Amino acid sequence: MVKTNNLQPVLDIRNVSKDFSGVYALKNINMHIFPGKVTAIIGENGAGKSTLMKIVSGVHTDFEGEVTLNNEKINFKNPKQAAENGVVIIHQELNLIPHLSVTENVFLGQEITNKFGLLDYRKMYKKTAEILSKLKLEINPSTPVNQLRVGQQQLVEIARALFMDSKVLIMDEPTSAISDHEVELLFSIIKELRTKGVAIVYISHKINELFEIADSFEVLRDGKNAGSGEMKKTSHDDLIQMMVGRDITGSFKKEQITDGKEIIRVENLCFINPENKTDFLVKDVSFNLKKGEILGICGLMGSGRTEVLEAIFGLFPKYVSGDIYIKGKKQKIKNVNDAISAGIALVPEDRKLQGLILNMDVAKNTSLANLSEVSNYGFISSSKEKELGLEFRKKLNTKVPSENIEVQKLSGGNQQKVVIAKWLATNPKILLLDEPTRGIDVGAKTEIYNLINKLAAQGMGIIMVSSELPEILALSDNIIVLSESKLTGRFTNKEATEEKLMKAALVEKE
Amino acid sequence: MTETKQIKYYLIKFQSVIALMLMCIVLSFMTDRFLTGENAWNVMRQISVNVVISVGMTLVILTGGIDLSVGSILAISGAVTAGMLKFGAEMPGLNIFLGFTLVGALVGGTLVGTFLGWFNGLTITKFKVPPFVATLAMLTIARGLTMLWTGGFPITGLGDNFAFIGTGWFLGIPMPVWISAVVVLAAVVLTKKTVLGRYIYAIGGNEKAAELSGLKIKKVKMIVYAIAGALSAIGGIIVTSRLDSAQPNAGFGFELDSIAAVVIGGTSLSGGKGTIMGTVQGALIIGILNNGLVLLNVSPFWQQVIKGLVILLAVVIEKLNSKEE
Amino acid sequence: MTETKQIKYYLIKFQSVIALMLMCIVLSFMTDRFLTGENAWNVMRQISVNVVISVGMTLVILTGGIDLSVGSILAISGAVTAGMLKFGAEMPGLNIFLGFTLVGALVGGTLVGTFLGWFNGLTITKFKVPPFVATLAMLTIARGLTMLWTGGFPITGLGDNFAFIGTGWFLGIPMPVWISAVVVLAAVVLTKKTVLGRYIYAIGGNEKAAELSGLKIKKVKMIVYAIAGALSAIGGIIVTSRLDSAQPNAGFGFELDSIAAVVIGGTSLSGGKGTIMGTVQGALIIGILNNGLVLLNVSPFWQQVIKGLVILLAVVIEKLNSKEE
Amino acid sequence: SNQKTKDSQKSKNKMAVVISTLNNPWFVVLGESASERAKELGYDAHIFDSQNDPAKEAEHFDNIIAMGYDAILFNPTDADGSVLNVKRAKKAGIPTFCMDREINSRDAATTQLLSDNFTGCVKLGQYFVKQMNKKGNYVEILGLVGDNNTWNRSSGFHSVVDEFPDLKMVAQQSAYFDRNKAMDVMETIMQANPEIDAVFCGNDAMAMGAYQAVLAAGKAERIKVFGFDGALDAIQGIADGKIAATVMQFPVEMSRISADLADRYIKGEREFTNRTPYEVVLVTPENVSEFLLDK
Ligand SMILES: Nc1ncnc2c1ncn2[C@@H]1O[C@H](COP(=O)(O)OP(=O)(O)OP(=O)(O)O)[C@@H](O)[C@H]1O
Ligand SMILES: Nc1ncnc2c1ncn2[C@@H]1O[C@H](COP(=O)(O)OP(=O)(O)OP(=O)(O)O)[C@@H](O)[C@H]1O
Ligand SMILES: [Mg+2]
Ligand SMILES: [Mg+2]
Repeated sequence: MVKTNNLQPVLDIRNVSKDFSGVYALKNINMHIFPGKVTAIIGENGAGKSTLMKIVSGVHTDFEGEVTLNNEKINFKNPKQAAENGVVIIHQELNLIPHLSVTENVFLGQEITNKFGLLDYRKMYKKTAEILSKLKLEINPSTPVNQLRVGQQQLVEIARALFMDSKVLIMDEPTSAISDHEVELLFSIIKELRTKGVAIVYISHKINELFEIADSFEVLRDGKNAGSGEMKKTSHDDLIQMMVGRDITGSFKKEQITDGKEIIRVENLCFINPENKTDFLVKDVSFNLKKGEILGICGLMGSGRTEVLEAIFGLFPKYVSGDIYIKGKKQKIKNVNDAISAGIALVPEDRKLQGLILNMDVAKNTSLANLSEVSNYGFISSSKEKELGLEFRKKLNTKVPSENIEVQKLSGGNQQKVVIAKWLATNPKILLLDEPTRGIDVGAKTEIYNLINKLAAQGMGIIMVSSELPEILALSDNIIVLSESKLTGRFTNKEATEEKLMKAALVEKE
Repeated sequence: MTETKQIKYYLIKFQSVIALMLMCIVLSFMTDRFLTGENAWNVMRQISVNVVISVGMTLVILTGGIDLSVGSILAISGAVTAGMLKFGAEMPGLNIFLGFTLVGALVGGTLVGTFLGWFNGLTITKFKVPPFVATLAMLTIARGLTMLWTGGFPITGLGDNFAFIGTGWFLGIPMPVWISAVVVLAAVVLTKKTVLGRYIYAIGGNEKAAELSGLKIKKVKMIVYAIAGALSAIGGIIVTSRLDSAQPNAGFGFELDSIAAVVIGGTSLSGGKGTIMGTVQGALIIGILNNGLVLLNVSPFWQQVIKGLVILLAVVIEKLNSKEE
Repeated sequence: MTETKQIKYYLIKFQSVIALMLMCIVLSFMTDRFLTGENAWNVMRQISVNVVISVGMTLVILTGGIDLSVGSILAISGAVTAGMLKFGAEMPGLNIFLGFTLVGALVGGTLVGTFLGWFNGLTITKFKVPPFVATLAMLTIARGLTMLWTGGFPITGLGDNFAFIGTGWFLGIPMPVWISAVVVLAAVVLTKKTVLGRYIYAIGGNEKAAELSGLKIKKVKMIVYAIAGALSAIGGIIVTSRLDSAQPNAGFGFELDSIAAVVIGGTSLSGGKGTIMGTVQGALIIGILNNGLVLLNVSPFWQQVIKGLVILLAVVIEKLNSKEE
Repeated sequence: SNQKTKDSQKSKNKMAVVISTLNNPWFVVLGESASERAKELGYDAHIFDSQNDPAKEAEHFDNIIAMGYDAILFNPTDADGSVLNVKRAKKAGIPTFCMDREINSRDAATTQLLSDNFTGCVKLGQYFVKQMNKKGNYVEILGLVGDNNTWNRSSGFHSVVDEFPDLKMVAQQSAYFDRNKAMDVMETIMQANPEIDAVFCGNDAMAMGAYQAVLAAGKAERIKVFGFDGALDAIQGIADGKIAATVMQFPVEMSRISADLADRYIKGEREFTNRTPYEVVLVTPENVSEFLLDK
């Protein structure tokens, strides 16, 4: 434990344990959270970070041990009570009401009413607009949130939390879906809150950003305390050592592919905005991909990266134009099945909505896109299916508490691995990855990088969208940059630097 | 650009009005009896009970639930109102006889409906019985209670004052139409302007998220089912008053008519999405269809076939019009 | 520790069996007529039609849909089978008369049901009509067609061979029980062991993710609705054969009975979760309840009240037993 | 040509035939013969199906009044619940002629041609007592509880049968006028009571269903089945020795006479007796041949 000056901890966690039907997710956790400090909590996927925070914020109400807030023992009955006492949480999984507007979501549970007891829309819109502009989020406060992209939704969640008067603000992977540009904004807000004396708990798998924002850290491993200290006095490698219990050789330097045959070529890809026919979500994007090549796509949030992948995968044939050549032959992709039979796979960006059948187990999710592999004459061989599931669990090092557990009960990072496994199981020739390492811990990230690398080496063509520039730089042979739906930069791995990529990404913003 | 968007927004907003207008135009070409003032009031009066019930159903469905018990609650509430009005309440043990005024009987009937609706809410929230099962059970229970209360015989001869509710006119508009209009107006305000209305949408949209935002899910649901019960009771009072008779079998099968109005009106059965005015339009589509087929002298057997086909068509037109989600 | 887990797992797995057993025990204490072999066959025979229909309903609900048209499709299929058997098909224009064998008539009736089910699937997938509306329209349409086909009169006197299907015994077991057992078995295999079954669960669990995984959503749904139609037709054949008569109003209200069996059996109306055996248990609970109340000669008025309360109770017991999601 | 049809429509008088339900063949006959007779007399005729729902019936009356029909041939859903409808029609100058079922009002309908359910069941009850030799166990299967015909029939029957203490009713259940439900209910009742000698059903559809159950249980020899209505298959059943007796009502005759009366009203006659009972006839194996010839 670290004693930080003479400050009293605002939140004290003592000997907290929690089990889910007999399996312990947390065991005897101790932790002190101080006002005016940013405390980082780190740990592998499934280490218990989110579970601990759900206990503190009144989501899980039955647990062993004690939590005190300003020296008073607390056991919140629900999140509302926690919030009223100043403990506010931004959850890892998005928790918005899809058909309600941004304003309505921001004010949910804390509506402003006028003297007749009716909702005061004007006031709420105004306040929402203010906070959105503080977050530099250029959206209309009356837009329904289901029309926003994941990153924007995450910012709305942050906005909502900022509205509450918090003593302890918990952020569970707030930056997993937003890009560097927005991360900076968020950090300036966090710093402001810190000077006001708010205690901030910050969970993230992006170790680098912790050095920028956090004052101290707590490490969890397999549901137990595994170290703590001050950020200033530690190093990247030390942290990882504490998290994983072993060294990670971060050597995923890509061997360059030069003589591969072209596997896919995209010419003048356009994607009309379904909401507004005169507007484009993707405009005249062209590129090609060779066997064994990894193509990185980067850009700011909303620049059209996701749409490029979705267009290729045949998701919106009505709004997409342009030519796609597979191995030199022009191919019409009118729906997902056309794409799959052309050997294309897409790991989508929203694992809950687009990736997983949440109430099925890992094996069933893994085999879903490739059931013919494990079935004969339409009958599924459950032994073969289990084998397949196990194979990919090993390959991706997916951690599951028990064999038949529904994927909705896995930790976020492990859920992501299941989505990747499903698509790898189809043996695609062309793999489209949309933010593949969102919410994945450092150790597993390296595993996934190595895997991607290996797949490329075996001849798969890979297109990867990512908001993490280091990841793009480390893995890609070639990089394209999108800004405002257009292609604004092309770089080879050698030419590219973070600065050049950022500049291209901001081309039309300035 | 914002202007074309505006136009488009309104087009989509009024998509179901278009299906409705189409129907009206076709009908007025086919028979000159359709577009008369008298017939218009006819249609409005005929749908008024369905509208009142369907408003409650809309709220329930918006929370992601369903209420199959509306028809039975309608029957018991009507029967209780009629019984109180006619016989009062005897308590032989206490040697007390309570006579009721018109208002007393109306309040009594409405309270019965509200209570049964609240009981639905209780089993659904406290005992976690799925809404379909809970209200199906209530469908049976309330029907049985109606039979027990009436002994299986209608209660008739309820007086002119009471008859006014279902058959009278006020300012040139039939009373049932007034009542349904007031109910609709109140529900529009509730859904659009109040905190409760907001919570109803939120719970239906994403119950988990609503809970994490600290909404009192159970309380909201109880209120909504109680409202649905109260509105069924009002429907029961109108029906009883129109017929000057509380029928033990009243409201049989009303649940499907009511859910149909809600769903045709564009409210999603999975909750969180829909409007009261949509439901009114749905009820109008069904009502005009019933009226039109009779005006055109279509044989009863063919009526059913045509009715089904037109409902399909109406919804397809709506969908084509809105095109994409 | 793993052992207690095992036990807990099985307790949860057989939670609804417990409610069922409780009912049986109570009933056998109340009347010695309940636990007899003859009465057991009775109950099984009486629920067989509901079981057959509810198997189809389960598949539909698993995909996240609903089928309100089962009762009407049952009626038209039964009527067509009876009509073909009795009158053959006349085509006066072509001067052709087609007589049908028993098998021909059975196939004919089943095809009609399958076709109408497939049509449901078509409107739902191709024209994006919500399942509730599409099948509600079919409920009306198929009932109208039945009335038109029969002229509103029963078709009676269908011969001993045909009567065997509904009233005969084979190896000491009534034929309807055989038929429902075969249907249940096939459906269990379908849901647990086949690719199609897996797709059904996946679509109900998360349609978007299923679509992105390359499943042919529309095709699967069409097949499921067609199966539901075919099973309704088989139900119609059993009913017609048992009564030796195709009734134009056969199957009226069956949709609620069937959905009730599915939901009481633990299948979620939002899709993706549930089992065929659960549905069988749900149908058994309803069947035993009906049987027990008549055995005890409970008055028809009280029957409804008690039936509702017991259904509530059964579901509450199930829920208490499983405790945590 | 459009204009022409409109003209001819205008010149032709119209009769509305409002039937309580078309879900039962007996009422289909009633409705269709009424409309047929009206057409023979040169009227346009249209059938309205109230689907056993007084509220729906009220809608039909509104529409009929709005459309300006000249007369209503009316088979009410409920003796009390339908009164206001008829009064409304009368106020609008449209005469109503009740068929088969009555309404509880002396002056609302122009005339009522009634088949007397109560008396019919009294006759049936007397025959029942005779057939049973005043003793034995019997079952009653009621129609739709909450329907007044159900109770008219039941109380007519009991007014006779309850006088004989050795005739014991061992079960009384409802089968909603439905053949399938009657079969299920009868099967179960036979489980509870092995010693049954007779079953009285509230209509012939239920009688046929009950017979089907009795037959399957191998008790057709012992248990006598009684029905009500005079439906085709029940009459045939009596001839074949399956059904013991039923009560014939005469839907065709009643509806044709009602149409004739309405025709006379339209032509100017105003003198009608308020209620005319139309005789119902007990059908037994002795006289069944008369009714078979008919069809
Ligand atoms: N509702 C639940 N039922 C059963 N097990 C659960 C449940 N919620 C979490 N778990 C388990 O508890 C463990 C800790 O999960 P938690 O979500 O806290 O991990 P985490 O550290 O936040 O991981 P990540 O970085 O992937 O988000 C995991 O093994 C997970 O499977
Ligand atoms: N279905 C849709 N309806 C309306 N607007 C949309 C839709 N899909 C995308 N957009 C808008 O199009 C723009 C581009 O979104 P896109 O998903 O391509 O961004 P991205 O670069 O992938 O960002 P992210 O990091 O959020 O995934 C965004 O402004 C988004 O709001
Ligand atoms: Mg987590
Ligand atoms: Mg994206």
